[in-house]
This record gives sequence, structure tokens and C-alpha cells, in this order.
Amino acid sequence: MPNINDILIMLPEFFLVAAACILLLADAFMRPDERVYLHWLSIGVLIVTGYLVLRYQPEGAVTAFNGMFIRDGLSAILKLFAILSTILVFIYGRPYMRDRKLFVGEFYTLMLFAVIGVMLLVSAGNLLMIYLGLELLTLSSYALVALNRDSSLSSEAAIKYFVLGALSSGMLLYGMSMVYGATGTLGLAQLHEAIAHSAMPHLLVFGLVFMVIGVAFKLGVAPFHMWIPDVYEGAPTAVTAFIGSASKLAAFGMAFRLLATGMGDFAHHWQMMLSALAVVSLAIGNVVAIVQSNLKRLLAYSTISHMGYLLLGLVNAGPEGYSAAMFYAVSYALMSTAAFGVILALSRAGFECDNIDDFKGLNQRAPWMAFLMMLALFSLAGVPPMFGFFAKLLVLQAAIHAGMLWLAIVGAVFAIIGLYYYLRVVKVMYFDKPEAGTEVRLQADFTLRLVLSLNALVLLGLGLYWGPLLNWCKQAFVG
Amino acid sequence: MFNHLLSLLIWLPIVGAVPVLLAGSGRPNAARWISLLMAILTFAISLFLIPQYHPEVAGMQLVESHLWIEALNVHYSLGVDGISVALILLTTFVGILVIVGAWEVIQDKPHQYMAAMLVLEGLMIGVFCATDALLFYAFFEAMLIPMFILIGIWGGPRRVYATLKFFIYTFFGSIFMLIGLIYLYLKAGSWDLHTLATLPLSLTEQSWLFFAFLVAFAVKVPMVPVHTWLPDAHVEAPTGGSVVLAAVMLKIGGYGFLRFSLPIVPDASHQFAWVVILLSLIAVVYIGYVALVQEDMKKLVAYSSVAHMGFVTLGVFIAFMLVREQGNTDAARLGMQGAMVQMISHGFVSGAMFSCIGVLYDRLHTRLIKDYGGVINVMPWFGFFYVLFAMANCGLPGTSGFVGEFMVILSSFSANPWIAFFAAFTLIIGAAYTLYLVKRVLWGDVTNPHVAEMKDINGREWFVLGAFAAAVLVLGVWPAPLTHLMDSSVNQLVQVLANHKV
Amino acid sequence: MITLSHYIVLGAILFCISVAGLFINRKNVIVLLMAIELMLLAVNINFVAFSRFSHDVAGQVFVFFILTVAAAESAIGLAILVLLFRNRSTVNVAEIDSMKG
Amino acid sequence: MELSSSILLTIALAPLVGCLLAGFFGKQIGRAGAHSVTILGLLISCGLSFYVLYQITAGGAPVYNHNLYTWFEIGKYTASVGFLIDRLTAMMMAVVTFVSLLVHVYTIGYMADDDGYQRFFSYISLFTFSMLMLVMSNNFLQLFFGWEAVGLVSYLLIGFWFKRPTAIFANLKAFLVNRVGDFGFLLGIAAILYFLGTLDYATAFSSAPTLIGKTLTLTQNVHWDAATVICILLFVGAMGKSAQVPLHVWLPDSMEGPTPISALIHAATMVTAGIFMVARMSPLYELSETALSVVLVIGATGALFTGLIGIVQNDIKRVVAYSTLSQLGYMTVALGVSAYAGAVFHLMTHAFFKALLFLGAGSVIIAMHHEQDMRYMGGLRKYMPITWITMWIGSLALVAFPGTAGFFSKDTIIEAVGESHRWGAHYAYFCVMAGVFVTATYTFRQMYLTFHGKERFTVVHDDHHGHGHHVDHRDDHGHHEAGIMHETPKESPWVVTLPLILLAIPSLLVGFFTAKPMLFGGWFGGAIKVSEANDVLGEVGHEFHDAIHQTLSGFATLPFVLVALAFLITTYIYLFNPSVADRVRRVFQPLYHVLQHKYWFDAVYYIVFARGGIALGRMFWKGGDAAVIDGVLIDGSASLVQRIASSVRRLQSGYLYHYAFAMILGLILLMGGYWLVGH
Repeated sequence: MPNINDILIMLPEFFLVAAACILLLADAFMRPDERVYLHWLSIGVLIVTGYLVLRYQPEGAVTAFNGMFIRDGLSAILKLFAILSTILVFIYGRPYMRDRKLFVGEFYTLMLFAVIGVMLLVSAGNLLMIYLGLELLTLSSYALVALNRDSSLSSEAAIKYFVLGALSSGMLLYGMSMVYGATGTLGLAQLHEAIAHSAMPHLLVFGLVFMVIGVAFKLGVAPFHMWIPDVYEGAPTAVTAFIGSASKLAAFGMAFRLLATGMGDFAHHWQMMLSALAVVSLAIGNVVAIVQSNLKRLLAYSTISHMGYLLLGLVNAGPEGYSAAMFYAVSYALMSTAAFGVILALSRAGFECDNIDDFKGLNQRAPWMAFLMMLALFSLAGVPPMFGFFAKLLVLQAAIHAGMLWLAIVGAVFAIIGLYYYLRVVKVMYFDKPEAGTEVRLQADFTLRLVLSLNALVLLGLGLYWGPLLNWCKQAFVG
Repeated sequence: MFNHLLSLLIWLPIVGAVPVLLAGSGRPNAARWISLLMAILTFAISLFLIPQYHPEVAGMQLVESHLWIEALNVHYSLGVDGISVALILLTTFVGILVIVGAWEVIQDKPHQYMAAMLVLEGLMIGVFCATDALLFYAFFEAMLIPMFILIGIWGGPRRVYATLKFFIYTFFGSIFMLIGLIYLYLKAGSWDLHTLATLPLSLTEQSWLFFAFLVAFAVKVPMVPVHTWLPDAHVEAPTGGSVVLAAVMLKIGGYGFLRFSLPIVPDASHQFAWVVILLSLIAVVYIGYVALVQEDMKKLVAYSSVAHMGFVTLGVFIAFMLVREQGNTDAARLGMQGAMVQMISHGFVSGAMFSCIGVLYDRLHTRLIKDYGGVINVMPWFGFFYVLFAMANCGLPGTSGFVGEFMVILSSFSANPWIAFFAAFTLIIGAAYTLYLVKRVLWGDVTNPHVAEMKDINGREWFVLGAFAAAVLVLGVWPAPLTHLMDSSVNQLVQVLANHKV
Repeated sequence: MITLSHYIVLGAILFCISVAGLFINRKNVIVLLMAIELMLLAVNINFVAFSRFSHDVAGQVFVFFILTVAAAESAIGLAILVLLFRNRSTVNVAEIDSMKG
Repeated sequence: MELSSSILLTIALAPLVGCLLAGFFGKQIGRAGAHSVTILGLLISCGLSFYVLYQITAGGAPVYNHNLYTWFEIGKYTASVGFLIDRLTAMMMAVVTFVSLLVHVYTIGYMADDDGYQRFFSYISLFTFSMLMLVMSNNFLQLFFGWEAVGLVSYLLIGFWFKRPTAIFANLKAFLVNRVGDFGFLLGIAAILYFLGTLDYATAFSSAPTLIGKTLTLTQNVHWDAATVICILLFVGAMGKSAQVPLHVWLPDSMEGPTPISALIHAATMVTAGIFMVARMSPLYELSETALSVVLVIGATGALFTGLIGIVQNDIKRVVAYSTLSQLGYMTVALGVSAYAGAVFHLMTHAFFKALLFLGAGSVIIAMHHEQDMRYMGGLRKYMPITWITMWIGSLALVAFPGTAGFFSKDTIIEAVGESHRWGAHYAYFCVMAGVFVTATYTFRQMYLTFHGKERFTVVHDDHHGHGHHVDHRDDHGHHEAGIMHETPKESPWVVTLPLILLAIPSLLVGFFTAKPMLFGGWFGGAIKVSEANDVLGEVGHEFHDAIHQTLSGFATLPFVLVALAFLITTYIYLFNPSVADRVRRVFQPLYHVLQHKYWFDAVYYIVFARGGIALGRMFWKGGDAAVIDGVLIDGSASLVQRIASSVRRLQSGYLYHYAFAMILGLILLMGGYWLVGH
């Protein structure tokens, strides 16, 4: 029987659900000029949720509702950073959304529901929970992508996202059904037991392939990446920032729950698949990004390659690799929020500022913004002493430790190619002369500038001192 | 202060860049003065190394070590031996001169230029101090960013191509080294260079690691055939950039060989020494000929840098032949010392040469040799310095350029007369391309009206060239202090070469 | 006698049909939505069959959730479709290619 | 009494101080200041040099050999800077400083109206410093320092009139050819360090015998005798510095420099550095017959064949230049037969009379307003008697007229070669003997063309060609119409003639007094070492009783006959029947052609090394760096990635069904992959 303790364990989620519903109602009674309260309220709600996540954080792992819900270090970290990046998105996105008449209640409530989806997903203890969390997240994301009703691009992005997302979740479900059939259970823990002495290992692997595809799609790993460039480009930049940060964390959580918690004993199977996927997405992501002219699209391809690096961590299939991968996911979330943050900060009404050429001579116009963007880009490129470098270091190390030296070398080689397109953006910002018609917004509001600066400088700061975060990630996987 | 001397040296210029950036945007002069102050301060502090460092004691001194990332057992550990001390002094010395050299030359965003220079200086010092592999790598790579900016913003017409080439080339080299380092870490459980040096490795492992290191440092030195980024980078870089690049950055390649290839993979280094020696000799001869036909002064000097750095790699790697095949440690020390002296000397000479070209460029805004001619008629003082540095560049005794090459040739003869034969070829070809340059630029009658209007060097330029000249001559006439400074460290290195790992 | 494998095969066939519908159809987005529904049904068949044969109810519970979510999903799908039609005045899949490369 | 290092330092540094003052503060101290300080410096160092010479010879001072400071000390290898003062050094110091001093004085007159006055004085003082460092060195490092430093000054001075294309071509050529020599020299030093483990003369010489039997392995089956390798490599250096065939090509061109330089550097001192060096290394050379034979043959070749070229030269300085080449050949021959003392002795006498000849030629050139072509001279003796007489003295010394300084040195060499049984000695004997005739021929020809016969220039008086125009003449000489003078030639000022007279005296007498001790008296003591077997001078010495007998018997020797023959012929041709010259030329047309083109040495070198080098460089650059490395590897791979990228991006077609298809494909691949791995 569920008891009060279960409620306490799930307190953050319950609180957020309640708050989201209240905000949904409140929004109905708000005059447009009061929306700013909604903005701050939702930020506050998220902060409280984050606090709750940290508070009563048990040692080790506890489960609620008969193992449906797991609360452990992993979930705590992922939730916290998901919440953090959502807050960042709210702050960065506000002027952008206001300029585009998108400063509406749905944005906030949908985002909150998406966050709930993330939180459920990363602490799912059961295939059913994984499905529900995933759907909650993706359904809200579809709506968010389509938020800009009058933009044909965003509706096209939405439909593509929707159809492919549905396809992938269908495949995921199909895989789940197979696994269920082979083991007769949906609980991940029981699954882990059952796999060892399963009557139909082939059926299991069959299911595993489908589930891997579901994960790969969520991560945006080639060849299941096709939706990423279009969605990144078409969606409102704020939403893109969310998809590029929070939902990547969720995807990692999902991958871990399914593959490690659930199918841990089949590691030797999915290691193969993941390393193959890693190579493909490293190649496609890094190479195709070179020829992009739209910055959001470029970042989309960079996401694909980064998820390839994240897989380098996962293939290690041990606590070391998982922590490396999580470290990578976290670092990536911070980097991409910073990069998208700059785009959001610079865009004006009627000017998306998402073409690479729009950044020409940014150093003349807004040296500080250019500097922040440069930090983000070098971090994405993985040049020390930036944060991104050490993330790469960890995953490479994990891959080599797993005896996959060749994979690490592939990663290294593609890092060189990847460097080129990040440098291209820096070159545009610093070495080119500004063009007329690309005047960027200069008077972004103070909070945005402050938070964005902090966000970008953290990339440098964490680069200089990233030990504690790594330890935190490592502790999530002890035992 | 003294127990954090190295940290101070590294971080003072880097932190000093912040006020420069803040103050500078509106007030260029403030930026200039602050950065000059920082540079001088750094130099002054670096002078404390001389009393603080005890040359007779081998091994790392002024050591600082703090746990940086205990999860990966990475330490923020610094330390210097004689070689690093010499290179740090070179860095801080050049640091001042580039700031002064850029004083009114850089008019576009001088504060950013100065800040980048200071950051670069700090990072380079960091490279010479780091005794932890990962820390070294971090500095080694981070260095690229300010240089990338320097070339890209204040460079010449093809600056974008040049700077991208520079960055990607170097990154390409070092990424494989990173893989190698990770491999070593996983084997040794530590990044500490000393631990790695004592780590037993099979010959196969060593060979792979050797080539990983070779690529990284060969690009940096640069060695043939991965040298082609250098001419482009030099030609397009602003004068200060070229000076730092030639004077200090190239040395990091040679330094890397000493810190990584020699101690960590001695057997593979021995086995493949012939590769490096061959490439070095190619650098001397082949590049010498290439330099002969350059039409761009900077390109010519850049190529001559490649040729001169050939002596560094040569001096380092003949040591293996001498120690392991003949047991002639003294000759090995001579060669190694020669390589080190060559590094320092080349720092002065090439820096001076590029400063001279900068002086000319500031007047006529062209680097093509054919646009000059008979400069001596209008710029006698400049001519004096130019001839002096040219002579140093072709290794005239009494200038620093001679010392290193002399030592390396002497010891390489002991290794194998043929090596010495090809190495000594630099006497001819080096003189040929340098003096041919001098002939076309300096001598002769005034060729065109622009040259006729050139003014002789002003006080600021006098200071820069004079400082270089002093360094070149002092080192050339009395190298003993420098060799004494490095002797015990070099000796220790040679001992390291001797002990086998397999 | 109908065995488990018959159900599985049926599910597989349905799944394949739906998949085929997804990438062979070049006409209409609506068809895509239908294909998606079909895919979910295929999954449902699997779940029910498995749960029936392994005497475990969880599978059937899962099916309920899938059905619910499917409803929500198609709702959103149709909403997006409406948007698309409003902006493009077409629902032809072959014409939705303004973002590529 | 003991020599003090302070004195020696003063000798070396006084000229350097003068150089620095004149060079850096030339403007402030002015012309007078410049020449005063430098000459003062030279006076000091010259005076002290003679004092040292006296101390060493008469004062009974022991050989001074101390290090001033350590240059580097690495393991067992040390390099120091220090002085070794024995009789050889002392004599060289005296000669160098004496000639240099006179040249300084002479320069006051010669460069009177040149813009680079201070610069010039600074240079020649610098040269004196470098030369002293060279001769006073007690180790190979410092020797190499002086060796290259004098090369540098020579480079600067040949290109002194840097506006002249010919001058800056000549100085580059001179430096590079010398570098070829230094290339060998440096390798020689390296070999010494390798075999003897030291750079110090004393240690090296004392351990020289250990070289015997040692070999240098070049390949598996090629082993060369250590001593031979060392000596030949060192001699390559000497060939460069002392302009031995085939590295002699730079010396004639070096005449582009002002005449005082030709006298000081390219006749008296620098070019003899090679001779000095070999003499200094006698303990090593004595170990290798082979090396000495090489030296002998090369020297002999130079002695004869470069002299021949002198006969067809019309430029007064070039005649002297070629005679210098030939005389250097004589010295080298002497070295080759281990008559080191003879070589050094000839070096000394040659320093005097050749400097005299050059300065005399310079004085003529002044009088002719920098016309150097002898075809436009003639009959100058009545205008400039002092120059005329002194130059005759010099010429007699050069042709070894019995009694003159040159006689003692040169005839001794010839006899020594006669005595020697070394391989190549016969060839050498022929060369030096024929050389006597050649020498006499071009010398008398030069004298007649310059001072005798009828004037071949016309004086056109016009006022607006003032003194100030000399500079212009000098700067582009040859541009003014040949054979046209604007003032009657007149004797040069005393600053010019005084050095001539001061040089004429030793040219006449020095041999007379010093021949016996220096050649046969073992005057050089330990400085020069000759093994018993090779002691040809000893053989020669047996017939040598005293200078007077020697002089008298000199009239009955074959060389004198040759000289006399040459005298008669030239006198007939150039005084009485000039047309014969042309007929002779026509008869010997091919030979004349060969000599005119100096055996095509310069042409071949220019095509092969200069042009060839440039071509090779361009090939490497365009072909290697630009085409292969950058074109294919770097930019090639970059553009390859670009191309791949732009083709791969097409997969992102924008069509939903393609995207879906991609996923299905992925599914199938994963399945298939698993299938393959599974089975």
C-alpha cells in the first residue's frame, strides 16, 4: 500500500504538478500586462522545486509506489540541472518571446509540464513510467515548438517533430512489449533480474534494438537525428534552447534507466550498437555542420556530434562511463543554454539573429556578448581550459578504459573537424566587419545580461575547477 | 612570495589582462601603460628565479603542488629546472618588448591586443612550469586562443586563412597527444610527469606514444613536413604576434620533446631517433633552399626559423645515438646544451629579425623585398641592427646564433660525421639566404621614392632592437652563465636517456 | 488453436504496415496520423497477448495508458495539422520541405 | 720577464675601443676625432705588440698561454677565451698592427673626401681587433671567432661603397665563398674535438700523436685516417680564407673595396690567416703526408695559374690582386713541403711589399682621380716620384730581386720545394719556378704601363670639376669618359707617401736581417714543429752561410735568370715596341681567351651554385611546400571535407518520409548488425 512516505519521496513532482495547474488557472484570470508575474512565479516555482529536490535527498536510492519511482543521486542531479536550464531559458527567452507576442501563459505552463515529464522520466523505475514521462515531455515539446502560430516554419518543425516522435515512441513501445513478453515484467529492477535467466534472449535483444532506437531518437543520435536540425531551426529560439538542454538531460536519464538499470546485463549487446551510432553521429554531426549558414542549425548539428561524444561515455557501461556521460550531458546543457542565450539576447523584433552572418563584427558592436559567445563556442569545441574540454576528456578516457581506443581516436579526429565550424563563428564575430541590417539588440535587460554572463563565465570557471561536480556525478553511481 | 613564485608568474599577467580590458576600451593609453606595467612587473618577478633557483641541484625546484581534481588525480603542480628557468626569462623578456613594440603601432582596439598578449604570456609561462601532464596540456592548448585572436584581428590580408590554419594544425597535432596522455594516465593512475617517466612501457606502447607526442610537438616546433602553417601565420600575424610566435611558442615544441618524448618513451625515442634526425637535417637543407627564394621578408625569416629549430630537434635526438650507442654522455650533454642554447638564442634572433621587419613594415606597409632597396642610405642605425641580427641569424661567432649551432655540430660529429656534414651546411645556406635578403633590402642605391622618405628608427624602436642586440651579443660572447644554469638539468636528462624501460 | 506467436505475427504485420504507411505515403499528413495510431494498436496487441499468456495484468494496464496517451497525441497532432494548414494551406507531405540541408 | 695579460688585453681591445668610438659617436667626434681615436688605439696596440715581440725574443719572456674566461664548460668539454703568445704570434701581432697602423694613416689621405670616413675607420679598427683575436687565440673556438669576424669585416669593407651594385655583389660572393671554407674548418674543429676531446691548442698538440692509427668511419668499409681528415678539413678553411684554388674566386672581386682595404685585408693580413693557421697547426699536419701533399698541389696550382691571369689584367689593382693569389700559392707550397717557417717568413715579407704595392697603386689611383685602367696611364713617374720609387722597391721585392726581402723568402721556398721528396713536389717545383717568370712579367708590365712610356691620358682643364666631385667619380667610376683628366696628376699628400716609405724600408731590408734566424735558426722555437724526416729547410740551411753570400749567389740561380729574361722581354715590349704585345696576344689567342675568362671559374660557379641554388629553392618551394604539403595534404583535405559535407547534407532532404525512412534504415542496420554479430 502506498503511504505518506511515498508522497514525501515524490514531493517535488507533486509540488510542481500542483503549481503548474494553479499557474494554468491563474493565467486564465491574468491581464496581458500581468504576465510578468507569471514569469517570476514560474521561476519561483522551479526554484522551490529545485529546493525540494535537494531537501530530503536520501542517501543512496529510495523507491516509491512499488518501485515505480526511483529517487537517487542521478535523478537529483539531472532534475536540478533540468530545472536550472529551464530557469535560464525563462530568463533568456522573456524579451524574445515578448517581441514575438509569444509572452503567453501556455509557454510557461507547457514548459513546467515538460519539466515534470523530465523529472518523471529520469526517476522512472518502470517501463510504464518511462513511457509516461517521455510522452509528457514530448507532447509538451510538440506544442511548444508550434507555439508561434503564425510561423509556417515552426508549424512545419512541429509536424516533423510530431510524426517522427510518434514513430520513435511507437518503436520504443514495441520494444518494451517485446521485453515485457520475454520477461513478463515491466519494473526495471525486476527486468534486471529476469534478463539473466530469460527463456527468449533473442526476443529480448529484438526488443532491446527497438528501445535503443527510442533512446537514440530522444538523444538525437544519427541516423535518428533527422528531426533535430529542422526542429532547432523552426522552433522559437527559447524552445530550442529548452530542447537543447533540459530534454537532453532527460534523454540521458532515460538511456541510463533503460539500458543500465534495466538491461545492464545486456551491456555487451548495446555497447556495440551505441558505439556504431556514436561513430555515425560524430561523422554526420561534425561534417554537415561545416556547411551550415544558420547558427541554430549549426548548433543542431553540433548537438548531434555532442550526443555522439556522450555515447562514448555510455559505451563504457560502468559507473566511470555513466558519470562521464552524465558530466557530459550536464556540461552540454550549460554550454548550449549559454550559446542560445546569446542568440536570444541579441535578437530583436523581426530579427532572429540566427544567421551566422548576423554575427559579423559582433566584437565591434557588442564586445561583451561576443566574448561570452566565444567562451561558449570554445567550450563546445572542447578547447582547454574551457569546461567542454574536460567533459570530452572524461568521455574519451571512459571509452579508452573500456578498451575502445579506436572509438576514442575517431572521436578525436572528428573533434578536429568540429573545431573548424566553431572557429568559423568566432572568426565571423571577431575578424569580420559588421554588416548593415544586422544591428543586434544592445539594451537587453539587466537580469538577462547578468545571468547570461554568469552562465558563460561558469563554463570557464568550471573549466578551472570541475572536481566537485565530477565527484557529485560519480557519487550518483556508487553502489 | 617565493613559495608561490611560479603561480605568481603565471597568473599575474593573465589577471592583469582584466584591468587592461576594462580600462582600455575608452582610453587606449591607460591600456598601454597598465599592460606595460604588468609586463615589467612579470619580468621583475621572473628575475627572482635567478637567486631562488639553485643550478647545481638537478631536478624540479620551487615546486608547488595542490590537488586539482582528485577524481582524476590531476594536480596543479608546478616546478622549474634550469631549462624552464631560461625559457621563462626569455618569455618575460620578450613580453616587455612586444608590448613596447606595439605601442603606437596597434591603433585598432589596442586594449584587446595588449590583453591578449598578457594572457598569452601567462599561458606560455604556465607551459614551462607545469609538471602535471594534464595541466601542461591545458596551458599548451589554451595558448592557441589568444594567438588565434591576435593573428585574426590584427593580421594581414590573408589573416583568416592563416589563423585558422595555425589553430587547426596545432590542434590536430595535440589531440593525439591527449589520447596518448589519457592512455598513460589509465596505466599509471597519475598525470605527474615524474611518475610517468618511471612507468614501465612495452616497446609497442612506447612507439605509439612516441608518434603521438611527435605529431604534437613536431607541429609546434615546427618540423618538416608539418611546418607549412608557420610561414602563413608569421606573414599574416602582426609584428608582436610574429615575435612571440617565433621567440617563444616554437620553443614549446622543443621543450615538449624534453618533457615528454625523452623521459616517458626513451626506448621508442631511441628507436625512431633517426626519423627526427633525418627530418631535422631536411629542415636545415631543404628549408634553407626554400628560404633562399622567398619574396616576402617575413616568410623568409619564418622559413629560416624552421631551419634553425632543426638544430634543436637535432641536438636533442643525437643525444640518443651518443649515449646509447657510444656511451659518450659528455657529447650528448654538449648536443643537448646546444639545442637549449639554440632555443634561447633563436628566441632573441628571430624576435629581433621580426621586430626589424616590423620597423620596415610600419614605414612602407609592405613586406615584399622588391619594394625595398638601399634602406641603409636613409636608415643607418636601423641598418646597423639589421646587419647585426642578420649575422646572428647566419650564426656568426660572437653572436648568440653561433653558440647553439656550434655545440650541436660539434657533438653531432661525434654521433656521425655525416650528420655534422649536413648540419654544418647551414653555414653556407644560412648565410646565403640571410645576406641575400640583406643585400636586396639594405644595400644598393635607394630604389624608389618611398624608401627615400623612410625615417630612421625612433627611441621606442631603438629600445626594442637595442635590448635584443644586447641579449644577442652577451649570449654570444659569454654563454657560460646560461649553460651553467641548465647544466645539471641537462645532465639529468641525459641520465634519463640512458636507462631503458623495457 | 491460436498461439501466442499468431498474435505476435499479427502485431508485427500491423507494425510493418504502419511503418510502411509512414514513409511510403507522400500525399497526406492525416494518413501519417492514422499510421501512428495503427502502430500503437500493434503494440497494444503485443502487450495484451503477452500479458494474457504470462498471466500478468501489468501489460493490459499499460495498454490503457497507451490508449489514453494516444488520444492526447492525436489531439495535439491534429492541432498542429490545423496550424500547418493555416500557414501553408496544404497538408501534402511532399510540400513540407522548406527546411532542409 | 713574464707577460701580463693586461698588456695583451690592451693590445686586443684598444682597436675595438677605437672602433666603437668612431662607429657610434662618429657624428659627435667628427672626422678628425674619428681618425685620431682609431689611430691612437692602433698606436697603443702596435707599440705594445712590438714590446711583446721584444720581450718574447730578447726579453726572455716565457711563452704566455692562459685563459681569460670560460666560454662554456660541459662535461669534459670546455671552451675558453684566452691568449697564446709565442714567437709566431708575436711576429704576426707586430706585422698586423704595423701594417694596420700605416693603413690607418694612409686612409686619412685616401678617404679624405668620402662620406663614410668615420665608418671606414671604425671598420678597419674592428678588423684589427678581429685579426688580433685570431692570431692571439690559444684555442680553436677563438680562432674560429676571429676567423669569421675578419670575414665579416671584409664583407662590410668590400661592400663599403654599398651604392655600387658590383660592390654588394662582390661582398656577398666573398662572404659565401669564405663560408664554404669555414664549413670545412668547422667540421675540422669538430673532428679535433671528437678525436682529441679538446679545443685547446696546447692540449690538442700534445695529444696529437694519439691520432696515429685512429680512423674515421664514413661507411662500413670506408675508413679515413684521422689526422688526414682533420688536416684536410682545416685546410679547406684555409683555402677559403687564403683564396686557394678553387675557392680563390672572391679575392679579385674584393678589389671593389677601397684600396687601403685591399692592402690591409686582401693582401697583408687577413688572406694570410690561412697560412698562419696551417703553420700553427704544424704538429697536426706533420702527422699526415697525404694532407700535406694536397696542400702542396693546391698551393702550387694557385701559384702558377692565378699568376698567369695577372698578365692579362688592365686594372692596376687587379694585377696586384692576382699577384697576391699567386704569392699565397707560394706560401701554401711552402706549407706543403713542411717549410712552415718559410711560409710564415714569406707571409711577413709579402705583407710588407704587397701592402706597399697596393698602397702605391692606391696613390696612383688618387692621382688619376679613381681611374684604375692602366691603359690610360703611363709616364706617371715624373708626376709622382715617391710613389714611383717605392713601388719599384716593392716590385723588386715581389720578383725576388736578390737582396730584397722577397728574395730571401721566395728563393728559400723554391729551394725547399726542390729539396722535398713529397708526392707532388716535382709538379710544385715546376709551378713555382715558372711562377717566378710569370710574376716578373706581370710586375714589370704593370710598372711600365703605369709609370713609364708615354702618357696615355689627356688633361683637359676646366674649373667646375672641383674636388667635391671625387665622391661622385668614386661612386660610379667608369662612367666618366676614359683617359680624360681634369687636372694634371700630382704626388699624393704626405699621409699617403709616408706609409709608402715606411713600408719600402722593410720590403728592402727585413729579409736581409731576419732571414737566417727565422728560416734556419729555429727562431720560432716550439711554435712550429717539423718532424726530422720533413725538415727540408734544414737541408736548405746547409748552403745558407749569411745574407751577403746568399744575395751574391742569388744572381747565379735559375730564378734570377728567369726574372732577368722577363725583364728584358717586358722592357722591349712596353718601352720600345708596344705593338708586339698585340701580336703576342693574337698568336696566343686561345690562351689569352682562357686567361681573360679566368678559366671560367666564376662563370661556372655563378651558373651552378647561384642560379642552380635559386632554381632548386624555387622547385622545393613551389613543388614541395606549396604543391604537395599545402596543396594536397592541408587545403586538399580541407576541401575534401567540404565536398563530403555538401553532399551529405543532401540526405537532409526536408521530406518527412525520407526522415522516417532513415529511422527505419537505422533500425534495419542495427538489426542486421546484431544478426551478424550474433551469428
